[in-house]
Amino acid sequence: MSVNSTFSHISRRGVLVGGAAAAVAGLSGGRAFASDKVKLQFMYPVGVSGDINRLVTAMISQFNAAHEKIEVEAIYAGSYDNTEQKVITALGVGDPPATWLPINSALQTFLGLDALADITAKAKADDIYQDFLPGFLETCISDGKLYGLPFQPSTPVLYLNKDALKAAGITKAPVTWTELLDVAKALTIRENGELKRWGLTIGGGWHDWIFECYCRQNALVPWTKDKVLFDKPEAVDALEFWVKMVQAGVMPPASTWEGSANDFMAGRTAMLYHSTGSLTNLRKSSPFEVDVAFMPKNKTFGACQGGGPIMIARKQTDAQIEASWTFARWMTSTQVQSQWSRDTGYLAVRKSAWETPEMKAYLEKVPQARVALEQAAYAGAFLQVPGYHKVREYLKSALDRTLAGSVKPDVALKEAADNSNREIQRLLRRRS
Amino acid sequence: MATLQDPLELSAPATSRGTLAHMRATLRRNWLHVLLLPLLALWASPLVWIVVTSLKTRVEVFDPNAGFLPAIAQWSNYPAAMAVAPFGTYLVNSVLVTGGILICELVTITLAAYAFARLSFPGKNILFTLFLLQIMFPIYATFLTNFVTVRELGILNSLPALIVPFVASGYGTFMLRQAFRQVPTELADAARLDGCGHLGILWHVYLPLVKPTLVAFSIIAVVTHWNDYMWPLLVTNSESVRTLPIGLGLLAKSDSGADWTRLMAATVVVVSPLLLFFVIFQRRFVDSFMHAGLK
Amino acid sequence: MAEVVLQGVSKSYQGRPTVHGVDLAVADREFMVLVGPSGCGKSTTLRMVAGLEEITAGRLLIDGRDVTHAEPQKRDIAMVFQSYALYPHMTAYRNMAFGLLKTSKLPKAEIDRRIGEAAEILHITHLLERKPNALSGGERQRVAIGRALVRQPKVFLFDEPLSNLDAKLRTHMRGELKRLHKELGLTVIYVTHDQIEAMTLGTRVAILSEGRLQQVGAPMDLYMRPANTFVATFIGSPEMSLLRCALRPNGAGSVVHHPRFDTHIPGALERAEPGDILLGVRPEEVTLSPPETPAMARGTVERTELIGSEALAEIRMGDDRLMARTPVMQAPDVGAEVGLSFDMARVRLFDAATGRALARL
Amino acid sequence: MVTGPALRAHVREAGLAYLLLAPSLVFLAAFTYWPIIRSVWFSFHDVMLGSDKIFFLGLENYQRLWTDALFWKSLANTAFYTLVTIPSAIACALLLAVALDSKLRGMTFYRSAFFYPVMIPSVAAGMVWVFLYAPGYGPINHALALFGLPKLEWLYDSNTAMIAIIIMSIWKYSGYFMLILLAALQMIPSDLHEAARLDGVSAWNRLIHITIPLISPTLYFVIIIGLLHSYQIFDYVYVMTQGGPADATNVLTFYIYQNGFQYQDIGYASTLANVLLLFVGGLITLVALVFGRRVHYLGR
Repeated sequence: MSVNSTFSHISRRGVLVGGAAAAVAGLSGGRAFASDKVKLQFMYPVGVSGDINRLVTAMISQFNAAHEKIEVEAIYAGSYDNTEQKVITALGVGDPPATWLPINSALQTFLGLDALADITAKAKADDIYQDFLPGFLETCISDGKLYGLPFQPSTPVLYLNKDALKAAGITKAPVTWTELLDVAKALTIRENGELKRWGLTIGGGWHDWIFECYCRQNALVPWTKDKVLFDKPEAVDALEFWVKMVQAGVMPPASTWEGSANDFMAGRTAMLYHSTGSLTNLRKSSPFEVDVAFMPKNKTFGACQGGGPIMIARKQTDAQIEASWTFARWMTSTQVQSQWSRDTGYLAVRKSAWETPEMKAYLEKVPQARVALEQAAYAGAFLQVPGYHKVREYLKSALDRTLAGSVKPDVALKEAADNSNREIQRLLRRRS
Repeated sequence: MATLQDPLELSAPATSRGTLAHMRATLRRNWLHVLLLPLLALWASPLVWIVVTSLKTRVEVFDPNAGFLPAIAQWSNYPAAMAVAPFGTYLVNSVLVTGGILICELVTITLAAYAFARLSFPGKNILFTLFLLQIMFPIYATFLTNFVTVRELGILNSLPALIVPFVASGYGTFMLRQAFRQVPTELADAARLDGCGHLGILWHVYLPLVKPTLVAFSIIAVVTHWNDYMWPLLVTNSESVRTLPIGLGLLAKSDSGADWTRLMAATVVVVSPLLLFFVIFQRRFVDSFMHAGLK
Repeated sequence: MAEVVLQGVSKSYQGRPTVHGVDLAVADREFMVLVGPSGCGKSTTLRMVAGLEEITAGRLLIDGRDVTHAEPQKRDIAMVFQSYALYPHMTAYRNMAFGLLKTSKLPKAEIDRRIGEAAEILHITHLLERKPNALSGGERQRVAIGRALVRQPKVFLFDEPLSNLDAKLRTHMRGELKRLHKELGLTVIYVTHDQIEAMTLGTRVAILSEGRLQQVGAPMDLYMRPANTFVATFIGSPEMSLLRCALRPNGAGSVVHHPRFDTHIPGALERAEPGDILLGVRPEEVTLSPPETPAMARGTVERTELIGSEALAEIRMGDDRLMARTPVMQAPDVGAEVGLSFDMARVRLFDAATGRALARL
Repeated sequence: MVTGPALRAHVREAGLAYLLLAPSLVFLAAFTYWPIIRSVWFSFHDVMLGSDKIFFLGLENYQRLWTDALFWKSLANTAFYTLVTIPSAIACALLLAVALDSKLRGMTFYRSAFFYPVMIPSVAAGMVWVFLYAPGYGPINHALALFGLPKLEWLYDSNTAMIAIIIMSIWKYSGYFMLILLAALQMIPSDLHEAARLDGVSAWNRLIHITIPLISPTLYFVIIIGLLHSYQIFDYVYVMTQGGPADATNVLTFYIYQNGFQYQDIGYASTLANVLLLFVGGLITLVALVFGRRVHYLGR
């Protein structure tokens, strides 16, 4: 079956016709009475700003108004973690929502629960494979099959306090790790041995995510779908570089996700690794000019994605899956994505969304936003292994302890890898 | 922070006319203030910070060059915070849920505590331990099973789902039993002679006398359930049955660093019904503590 | 008419007996005092009458009606507690009205009238709107009594009501209670550990010890004719001296032999065979005389104590000690040798083994 | 021994007792005992959140505890938190209560000021303290510097993170304990204090030898509820540190949450919950044994 491509243009009539067509096509056996609305639930997290709740609600009403056979109920479900827990709990009692928005790392988790509808065929029949940015689309693919449509991807980027750089006489953001260390040294301020400003802070809490970027910059994807490779030399080398920065006194050995953003805004650190999703907040809240740069490369540029796709539940009627697809497709359409990206700071998933006039105008005004897009060309999925939560904890613990100086990088990473792989094996065994 | 120290003036005796002896006397009278005021400043500073931050611009929050107080009070943070979710509905729901839980709890714990405090029956100790189990078992370990139960009861995504798991309270029963045991038995005897049965004694004698404990328990129960986040998030889907902390979560659970000004504005909004209630009734609360009169 | 009859009333806690078969009949308008040392079971007995404690065995009749297992409020009694047990959260008025509201369907006006009347009798009219913590001990006491009065019960029970008052107030309240009893014609059962209170208040006094009723009788009766050594020593202050003697029948009377003296008791005794006895002598039954004058016996003054117009002297006689009461002017010096004479018509004899009084026939 | 009407009275009393307990028991059974029973059952199985497949494991989950370093760490953290927080918070509350148990001007104001933290939602309180503890610009470090004390990294340092959370807990809960203790203090007859004062007993000795023994039932009570409130630490850990850095603030409640809801490992989470139940139950029994028998009941 085909879905009308006029969907991507939010002309009211086009959407109405398309929506009706989709709904009729989806409802087999002449049950297409006007009152027979397909009801869908959509569970989503709020990651970057409370306003997202309002934005999503508005988008949903727009969608519902345009699709008289479908009624989507938007359910705010907390953070990414909360959303995942809410969905999984509902799955456990056989009553999952039709669609939801988890973090992309959860792909294997949901596949393990046999929860996801395979939408490869639908996507192939559409322009998904052509228009979506491949780095983003890849985060929803496992074994060549597509299990979701990227909706709000993000990557870590390097935020710079432009005033601080200027004051230190630095004109250009660091491009390599070596430069990063040098710049960080130049930006660090100590008075009488007391630290006034760090050169660089890596946002804690998600530093494992940033660590994977470092691995990728060393040309290593530190996982496959059934094991992690934290103990590879490339990974050890990356961590040794972190240790070097800590020992050089330019980077704090630990921080928290909230705290590090505060630190940056308060001028406590001159550079910060944080999510692109934080751009709007940092830009609007900092009393200085904020610049955004690629994460410096080592062997190569590299990044990996946070943020999430819209996934569709497998255990529902064809009509519901069809309606869910219509919804996911609409949410990732060019116009919607263009608007969403500008409203939230997330990256638009479609090439065409970046080409819209509104987006172009926005990039004129906020050139920093483009950096993340360009970097996304080097980005892959983040830690898509079964049991990724626990694996993340093992890795974070290893990183923390190494930076605190209580253990050597190679030992810590070996231990984290062993523990993680044991956990993954446990889950895989369970699955088979 | 320095501005917080101003109340010290209250106890500052320093007038040039004052003799040394006079000053010493004043100091002796007010030494407690001298001791307490710094402590007070310490205790109050987070609240002051919450309120002040709720009135700042986003840039001011972390700008080391900005003053402690906002240059211009940004009252617009409040409507902006309220705009992220239907806080009006949330407020009504919070009142209904918290009030519902409190009323149910007060009924169940009063009855149970009386039985434990004043009646003798087989299995008393075992049953009392069973009541305490509720408090000792981590609440997150009950969520999954209770989610299933609530779903089977058909009340998922409704206000009762937020109430039922908290109707019985081992904590409250324990607290109240302790209080009941402190009531002189002669009062109960007198009430029996005055024609009261057990329920009459409970209602006319015990409850009025343990008011301080009831108040103390109510405060903690209200605060706990008013601020509950995880369980409501798990069992509700619709805006129409959600509560204030979920609105707060919208502002707090940001992956991009908290939305400080609006989060603090929302915090003020969420907390102020409680604080207001406490400030207005605090004299009565404290009175009820003081005139317990169990002598 | 209000008559309370206890028939073999017993109490045990978890199989341990604390009150043993008390038989006691309290007549209408009688002021019956239960007295005894602490732990003797007097309060328990009173609480059984009140219905606050289960009666383990025996029967309780009030006005001929068996109320052994009746609920307290169905017994038509009122009680005044040691701590007064006023409801702290109610005004004096409410405290007094509470029971009436709960048990009777009296109209408000009648309740008002009764409380007004009681308040007037007790002089607490101006205190009715106060709460207990704004009242002094004596005032609380009056309210507590008022609470009992307004009920107009058949029987009033008092559980050590005066023990929380200071000495002066206690004496005053004693007088008040006596007045009330007389004026209002109440039937009262009153528990106290204070024998003076018992003697001054009671029309009859019941003495308990270790859960057993020792003796019941009018105060003077108990004083003059104690049934056993317990009663003999419990009643009277300073207490009766007991001298260990041997009894020998002698003609129409008996001879009481003490290492320091022999004396003859005229008339027949309940027991004629010889054996050990205790001779009970109250201080006022001893007459002291200068050593040179003839006397029954001689002793040494150990200690003297002035009590107002009289003096007490403790006198050693061999291994025994005894108390004597004398006018202040004739109080002997400490260390002095004195002659002693007993009022043999009044002294009592007790069986040394059982402690029971030997009746003079 | 107990016969006839007396027996009937006993039966009636017991019946009434069960009737009074019934409402609580119904709800406890549904929402506490049933989860606990399931939790015991789960702990012998491999149960995954979201999956209906369940495998029997026997004691494997319990054996895992032995080799799970993080479990031991979180247990130690929990014990450390509990054993430091409760005595400090209660000591703090007691001193506040004693100070506020007077007729000084502005007492009601003080009481409110010390009590209000109880009412702040844990989430918001946690966020605020993250700011207060910020190493660079946080007011706490400013204050330390003012007194010439070294600045600390607080939440960023695995050595101080737990201390930071403990300090915040004391701030949050002392006021509550204070109010309860204040109520107890008000019930001490003032003549006792006056008598001791006339005897020349110092304020400190009055506190130790008169006040504390007399309010010991309440103190005992506060210790127990303090133990129960120590569960609140979950909220702070969740908001402030997520168990880090280097697991320094990972406590059992948080670890249970992680295992159950993040790792979907319901079987293991149940095992941990059962262990925590035993831990807290043991602690309460200990307190009851040590203090419960020694408390003085006023006038009894």
